Amino acid sequence: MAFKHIIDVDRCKGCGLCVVICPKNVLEISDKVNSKGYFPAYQARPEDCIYCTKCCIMCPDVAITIIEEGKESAA
Amino acid sequence: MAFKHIIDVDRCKGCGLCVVICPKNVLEISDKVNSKGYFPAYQARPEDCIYCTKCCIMCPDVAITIIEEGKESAA
Amino acid sequence: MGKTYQKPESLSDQHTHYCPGCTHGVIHRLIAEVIDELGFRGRCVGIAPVGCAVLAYNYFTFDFQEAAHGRAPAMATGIKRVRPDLIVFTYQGDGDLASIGMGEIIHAANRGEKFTSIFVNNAVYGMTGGQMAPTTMPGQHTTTSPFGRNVEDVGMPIKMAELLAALQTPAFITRQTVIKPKYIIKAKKAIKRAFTYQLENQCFSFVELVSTCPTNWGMTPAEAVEWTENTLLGYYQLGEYKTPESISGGEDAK
Amino acid sequence: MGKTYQKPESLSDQHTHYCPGCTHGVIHRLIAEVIDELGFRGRCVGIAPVGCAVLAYNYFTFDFQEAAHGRAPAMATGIKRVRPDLIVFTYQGDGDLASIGMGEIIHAANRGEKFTSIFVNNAVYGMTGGQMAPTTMPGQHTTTSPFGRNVEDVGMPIKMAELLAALQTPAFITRQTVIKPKYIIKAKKAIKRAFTYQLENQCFSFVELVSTCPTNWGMTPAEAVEWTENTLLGYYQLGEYKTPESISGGEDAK
Amino acid sequence: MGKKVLMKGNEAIGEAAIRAGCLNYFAYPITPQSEVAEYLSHRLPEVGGVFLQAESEVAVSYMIFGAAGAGARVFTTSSSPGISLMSEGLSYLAGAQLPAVFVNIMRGGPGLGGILPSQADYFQATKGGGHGDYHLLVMAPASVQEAAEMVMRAFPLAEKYRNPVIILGDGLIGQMMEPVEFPDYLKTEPTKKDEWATNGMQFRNSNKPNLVKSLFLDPNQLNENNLILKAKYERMKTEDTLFEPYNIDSPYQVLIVSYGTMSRVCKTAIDHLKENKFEVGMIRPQTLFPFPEVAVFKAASKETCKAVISIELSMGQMVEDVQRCVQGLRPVHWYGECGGNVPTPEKVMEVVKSLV
Amino acid sequence: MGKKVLMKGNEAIGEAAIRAGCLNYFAYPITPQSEVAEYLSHRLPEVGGVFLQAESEVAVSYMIFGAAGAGARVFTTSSSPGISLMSEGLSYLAGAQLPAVFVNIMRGGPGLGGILPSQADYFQATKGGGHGDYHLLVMAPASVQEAAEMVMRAFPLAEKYRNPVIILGDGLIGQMMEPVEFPDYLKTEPTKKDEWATNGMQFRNSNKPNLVKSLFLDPNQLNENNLILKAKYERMKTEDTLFEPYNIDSPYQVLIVSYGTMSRVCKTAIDHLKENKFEVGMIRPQTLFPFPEVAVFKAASKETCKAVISIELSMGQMVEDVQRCVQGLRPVHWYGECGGNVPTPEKVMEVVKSLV
Amino acid sequence: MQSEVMFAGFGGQGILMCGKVLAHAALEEGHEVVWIPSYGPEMRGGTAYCLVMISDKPIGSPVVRNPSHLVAMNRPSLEKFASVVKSAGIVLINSSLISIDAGRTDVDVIKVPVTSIAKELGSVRAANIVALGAFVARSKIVGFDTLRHCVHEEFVNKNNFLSLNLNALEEGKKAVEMPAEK
Amino acid sequence: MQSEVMFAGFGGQGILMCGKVLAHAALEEGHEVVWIPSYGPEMRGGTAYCLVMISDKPIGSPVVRNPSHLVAMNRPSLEKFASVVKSAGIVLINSSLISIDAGRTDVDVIKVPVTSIAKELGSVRAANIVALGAFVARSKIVGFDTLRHCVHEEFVNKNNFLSLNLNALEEGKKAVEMPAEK
Ligand SMILES: Cc1ncc(C[n+]2csc(CCOP(=O)(O)OP(=O)(O)O)c2C)c(N)n1
Ligand SMILES: Cc1ncc(C[n+]2csc(CCOP(=O)(O)OP(=O)(O)O)c2C)c(N)n1
Ligand code: SF4
Ligand code: SF4
Ligand code: SF4
Ligand code: SF4
Ligand code: SF4
Ligand code: SF4
Ligand SMILES: [Mg+2]
Ligand SMILES: [Mg+2]
Repeated sequence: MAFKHIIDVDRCKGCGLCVVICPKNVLEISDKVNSKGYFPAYQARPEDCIYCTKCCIMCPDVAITIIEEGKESAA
Repeated sequence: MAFKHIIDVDRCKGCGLCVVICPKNVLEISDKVNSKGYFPAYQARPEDCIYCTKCCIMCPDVAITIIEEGKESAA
Repeated sequence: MGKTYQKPESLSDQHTHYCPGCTHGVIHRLIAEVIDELGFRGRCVGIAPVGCAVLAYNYFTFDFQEAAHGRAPAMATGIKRVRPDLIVFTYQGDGDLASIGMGEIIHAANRGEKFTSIFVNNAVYGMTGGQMAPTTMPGQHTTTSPFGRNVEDVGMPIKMAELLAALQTPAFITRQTVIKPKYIIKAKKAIKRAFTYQLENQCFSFVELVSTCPTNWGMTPAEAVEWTENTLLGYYQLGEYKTPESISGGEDAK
Repeated sequence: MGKTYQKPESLSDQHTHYCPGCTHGVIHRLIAEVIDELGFRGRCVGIAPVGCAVLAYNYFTFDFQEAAHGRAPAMATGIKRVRPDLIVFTYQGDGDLASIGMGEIIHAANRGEKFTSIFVNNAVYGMTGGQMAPTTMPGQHTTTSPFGRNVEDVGMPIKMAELLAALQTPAFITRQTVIKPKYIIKAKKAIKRAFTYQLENQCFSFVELVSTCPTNWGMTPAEAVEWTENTLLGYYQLGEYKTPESISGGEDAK
Repeated sequence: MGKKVLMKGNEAIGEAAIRAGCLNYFAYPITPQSEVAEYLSHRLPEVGGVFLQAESEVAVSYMIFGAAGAGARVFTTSSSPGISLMSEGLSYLAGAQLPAVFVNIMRGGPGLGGILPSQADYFQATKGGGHGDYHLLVMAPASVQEAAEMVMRAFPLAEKYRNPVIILGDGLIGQMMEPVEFPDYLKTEPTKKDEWATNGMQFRNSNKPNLVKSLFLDPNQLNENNLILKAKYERMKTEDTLFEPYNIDSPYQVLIVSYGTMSRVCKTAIDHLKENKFEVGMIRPQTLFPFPEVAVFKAASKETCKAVISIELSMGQMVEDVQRCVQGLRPVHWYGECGGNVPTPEKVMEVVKSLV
Repeated sequence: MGKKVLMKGNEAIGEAAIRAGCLNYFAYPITPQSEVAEYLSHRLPEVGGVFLQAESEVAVSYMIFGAAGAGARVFTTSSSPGISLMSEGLSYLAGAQLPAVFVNIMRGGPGLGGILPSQADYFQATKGGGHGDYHLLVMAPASVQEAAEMVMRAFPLAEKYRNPVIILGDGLIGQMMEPVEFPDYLKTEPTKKDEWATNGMQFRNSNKPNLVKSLFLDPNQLNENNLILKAKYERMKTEDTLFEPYNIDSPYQVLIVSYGTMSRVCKTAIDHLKENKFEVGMIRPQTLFPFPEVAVFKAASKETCKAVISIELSMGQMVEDVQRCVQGLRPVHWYGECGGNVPTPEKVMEVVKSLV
Repeated sequence: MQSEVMFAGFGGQGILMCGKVLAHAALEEGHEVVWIPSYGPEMRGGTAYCLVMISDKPIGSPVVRNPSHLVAMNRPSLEKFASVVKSAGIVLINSSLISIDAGRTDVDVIKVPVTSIAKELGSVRAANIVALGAFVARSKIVGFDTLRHCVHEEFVNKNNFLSLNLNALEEGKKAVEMPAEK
Repeated sequence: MQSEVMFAGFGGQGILMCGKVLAHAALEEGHEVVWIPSYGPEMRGGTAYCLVMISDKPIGSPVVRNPSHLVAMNRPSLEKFASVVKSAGIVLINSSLISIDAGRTDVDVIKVPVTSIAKELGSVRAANIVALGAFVARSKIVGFDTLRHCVHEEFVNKNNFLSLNLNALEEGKKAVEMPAEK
């Protein structure tokens, strides 16, 4: 199965909790400010991602979505 | 030593707690009403009193005083 | 001394307004005796509750404040904080302390305020005519639980001594009763110990006293004593729930 | 399903006003997920506190009431008593629940009101700018304990789960945290269990969640997680403190 | 109409709520109104209603908030200090526009005061004891019958305005027994609250969440909310001001303004004075907010009228509203007692005669 | 006099209390006044005072009661909803005749409302939010300097009358910084309280217990207590009414009555209007109770004056007192905002010009 | 026409209920009626009193300086209220507990040992109804049949007390129908 | 003469303190002064602003529709307040974060990349003081020496920040003393 890992740049507050929690060290904080003045997280090494959802579980701002490729959100 | 057992008739509310608590069955409730409309306790059998002070300890209205004969209250 | 018995100096001459056989009177006397014995009448401040003991100030011979319903612990806090040299006690009923005043007593206890709390638990709202209290027993009939306290609807009676003992701050917490001389003697010891902790500025001290309300229970005073011993004391177990020495809490009844 | 992850339906699209890394957001999401999974969004009523989560109603997609400071349990009682078919939860901070609202939470718990209480313990008053809370740790610096919480002066932090577990009325009482995924998964289970008890009309249920307030702790979110794990969790131990099955109370951590 | 039965005011208040269609009651005991709770503790279970003795008056006010917010008819009763503890809650209810009925069987104050009849909570009730710009609709009965009817009318009024209504009775209204009947036509159906109550989306077939709140962080929104409230209070003034004129067609020399039990004493005094050819008129406000401003002004304007007097069981509270309405047209006096003693008709006669 | 320092109103209030000789503070956090507690949490330990963050505002009011009853100078600060929770306590303090100082840094209401500046607690403060016949002495500062001075004056006033004093500032008074100095001559010694305070018999060399209470079960005694209170309030009116007249010697066409921050906006508007040859006078009440009744009446009576307007950050509260005082002599208008936005001088100019 | 009857005695003597039964009877007969209790602070053992007002017109002031009649069940009550009773009114004295006189010559004083009578009937708790019977028999303020009916209603659900109180009522009546001791 | 300076930006950019230092300097120079913060609900990440009023007479209204000057630290602030600045006032734009223009021709617009300058000095947290230095250098609303003294006072107890902020002040000054980018 193929998954897609999406970070909603404008929801992200750049808290960095996903960065420290990621077991594969995939994520980093960007140096581009978002519309609210935060520096959001992004997948610096997407190839390492194992789609474990830890970052989603951790993110206080529900900024991360992982979906199965091809299956778009039903909601 | 000789003791004196005094029940202040007007403080007594005739609750009867001293009557039931007395180990020597000394006390009874009078059938003469006091100034507040209560029937006070009295020593029906003073000769049986052992001056154990149980009645004083029990009385909620501090109506019972026991003093050593000859020694009047100091207060 | 020995066997003689007289009114303590800290008690006034006034006749109380309490019903015949009401144990409020016994508790007043014990407090007065302890104050006499420890000799701090000249720097004592009592706090009368809203409840049957609302006029308690008439029966003592030292300074008093009259509280709002449930707020005596806050008032005692105010007094002790600005005047730590005064010896302060609150006197509260179960409606006052365990219902409306729950927040105040828990926080005062938890802050470790250095005053003494005398808690008169008679399982009913006496003054207002016998409504249900937080301490009313399961099945007990009151004017607002006419079919008996239904624990499915309003829960179990609150055990204040146990509840306060669950806090972490050091304190002296005990439950006693005053229905018979043997208990009264123990109760007095507990009150004395509570005040002693205060005099030593050690900790908050709390003495729960299981009491009677013959009038609102619809019993004679003697029946009330029996019901207390047979029913209340089964649920409200006597003993020491916490001492400043045993910070852990829990029951170590003496 | 499996590994995919999306915003639950019970959560709205609105961005929250919380600070970066504040765990209020995690808790919101868990609640929303549980409501989705148990499928009672159509009869759910949330109660927002006075505290940082005062605007919580913006972030959910079902009915909400906004409470006065500390009074959410009384409001929940009002709702559940007149509408037992609604599923009601309160969401309260530590200032809200453990300070000003102490009386209300204890009495609601003791009556066994059939609602679910979500208690967010972040050891500080977040919204008003970082004042000391009843749950502030010994020595912790806050804007009103500038020299660190002095337990000699204001007592030990209050452990709400343990305190409520000391009551006699059956209840589900647990403490969890949301600082790392492994805890978050457990916390969600606890929340689900709490709501299940309510759906079954069994008992009052209480989930304490040890949380972070990076802003007022003066830490980065990651530091806040570490401090929570190393310091707060030592004092606020995780586990189940009471289940309706084990009426005795006491700790039987899972 | 049922048969007249002899009832204590407090019991009649409890029964009236049930007859009006309100089966939800939360309260905390306090003299002189504890009989309401005692009565309802057995009556409400009979009719399948909700009775709960709360832990405090503060909690009561928020149980009322929760229940009203969920769309239920709900009420409580208390007495002066208890009402003070509900100040914050009353402000919240008004701010969130929730309908609910409160009854204050007033006792002497301030502080713990006494438990005998008083009208010293006039300011608290009419000017809003709590913070912020709000008013309660305030009704003041002068008999047990009127107390019952006002309770019954209070529910639809509260719902009409989505605002708390308070009934202000002195201790005697609660304690005395009079014959009372509960008019069937005052039984009403609660209004539909689907538009705003948190009564569960699935039950109103909606996907739009409802929100009950008094928080408006945006100043423009808060101002907006306050303008909505103000408009309601203006509407109350035109649509729901109530008062009873007494001997107002006579060429009265003095105009009394008095309410509740005190107004009954004044009526007897007025009757006696009339026998002595001394005419006195009275306006008895039945709503204290909205206050019968126009009626008092008009009555004071009558040519024969030399003086106006506010007679109250307080140290002079309503008199300020009377002064405000009379606009300097006539001297405005005050007479009152406020320890629990209700002045006799003889005393009132004496005071009134001394004015001219 | 010390040097002028730049301070936030809230901090100046805290410092002023210390400078006035009050070292005891109990409070609970609430925006927009939490800085008072934050400031005092480090300042009071420095000077050996008592700082305690209470569990709630209800508890605060009774900590104040206990401390004041024991003879100490004591004060607290809060904001609107917090003050509502103190209503019962304020009534108790007044009933028991205890001196204490309260500060209300008002925010928008009712309910949770907002946190921006408001003057919507005028009724609550002046008419007594709690039950029973009592009043607070109410002071309303218009600057940080005045806030500091009023705090300093409040303690001796509270002691003079044995009555609580409340200082009513809007959120801006608490939040803004202005230069402030704390006049040494406003430092006072607490009055001796041996006659009534529960400060321990042995410390006052007495064998007579003191009793602090508000309970008077005998109606005559309660009436007596209320008469004592009433006499104090009358005395306040004659001895301690304060107000500032502005441009009152000009031939003004309009009289503004306004207080606090709002009055500063009015001053600027008056200055601008004067430049445009439109004269407007103002009475700024510095005490809201006692209200400057005579001053307002006299100012309204001026021949040139065509209209009076009460300008407040509320939906029309003080206007009732203004109406009462003006006694129908001139039309009395009202203008206000109450969501947290303070009107600009331009808006005030527009409103005032529209009156004539 | 309006008359006011004051019942007064110790708390616990059934004063309030006594007045309530009279008020009920007056209502049954179509009168306007108000019953006003003393509701002093819940201080036990104090005095209790109640006032029953009966009238043909709506009743104005519920506050009365001079009641028409007084039923005094104990001495403090008599001392407190005897002097305010209207001329030509009735003052009923419970002579079992009150040894003094009313000190009035312009009123109709009846002394009835109501407590003793009740004791003989089986319980002092019926003393109030003895007094009520005596008072109504003398004053005829309501019909005795109506009163009997109301006593019946009051006690019909308190089975063990019904016949006691019905007897008490009759005994009260008898006591004043015999020449009263003066 | 009265002038009003509005400082505006993100919460966390040190807006309030920036205004406070200016107010302090004005007080030092003997002016009347008022400092007014925005104290919105504690919503993190919102905009913060403060207004400093400086005058020779007692200051009346603390509410001002049209401030004399604006220091805009982020884009939303500029968008919100640019249009209300009085003619001939100064509008200082933090060009590090703001890419748009003031949209005014009747004011003195200065663009200074204060965030970048601060970053170069060692911490973006000093951006506010850079802006303050630039603004005062251009407006001369207070003497620069007084300002320097006040920055010193503000940071003297926060040792690690003192020299950073003193440098920031000077760099701000320099930035406007060079021909400003228009
Ligand atoms: C704010 C407030 N609420 C209610 C009351 C009425 N009230 C007076 S005493 C009391 C209960 C007293 O019961 P408890 O504390 O158990 O004391 P007891 O009389 O049984 O000794 C109540 C509810 C009051 N005075 N003030
Ligand atoms: C009656 C009242 N008192 C005080 C406040 C001010 N206040 C708002 S939130 C808050 C504390 C919030 O702290 P907490 O409950 O711990 O929630 P957090 O913000 O930390 O999530 C306080 C004291 C208020 N709004 N109402
Ligand atoms: S899904 Fe797992 S591996 Fe991938 S970024 Fe998130 S935490 Fe890292
Ligand atoms: S946890 Fe969420 S908000 Fe925080 S940095 Fe990662 S994506 Fe952004
Ligand atoms: S002293 Fe002892 S023996 Fe004597 S009466 Fe009292 S209880 Fe009985
Ligand atoms: S215990 Fe006291 S009050 Fe009771 S009967 Fe005995 S002496 Fe009287
Ligand atoms: S009512 Fe109960 S508690 Fe009160 S005095 Fe009587 S017996 Fe004692
Ligand atoms: S202040 Fe603390 S609790 Fe509030 S949103 Fe920020 S981090 Fe969260
Ligand atoms: Mg009790
Ligand atoms: Mg918190």
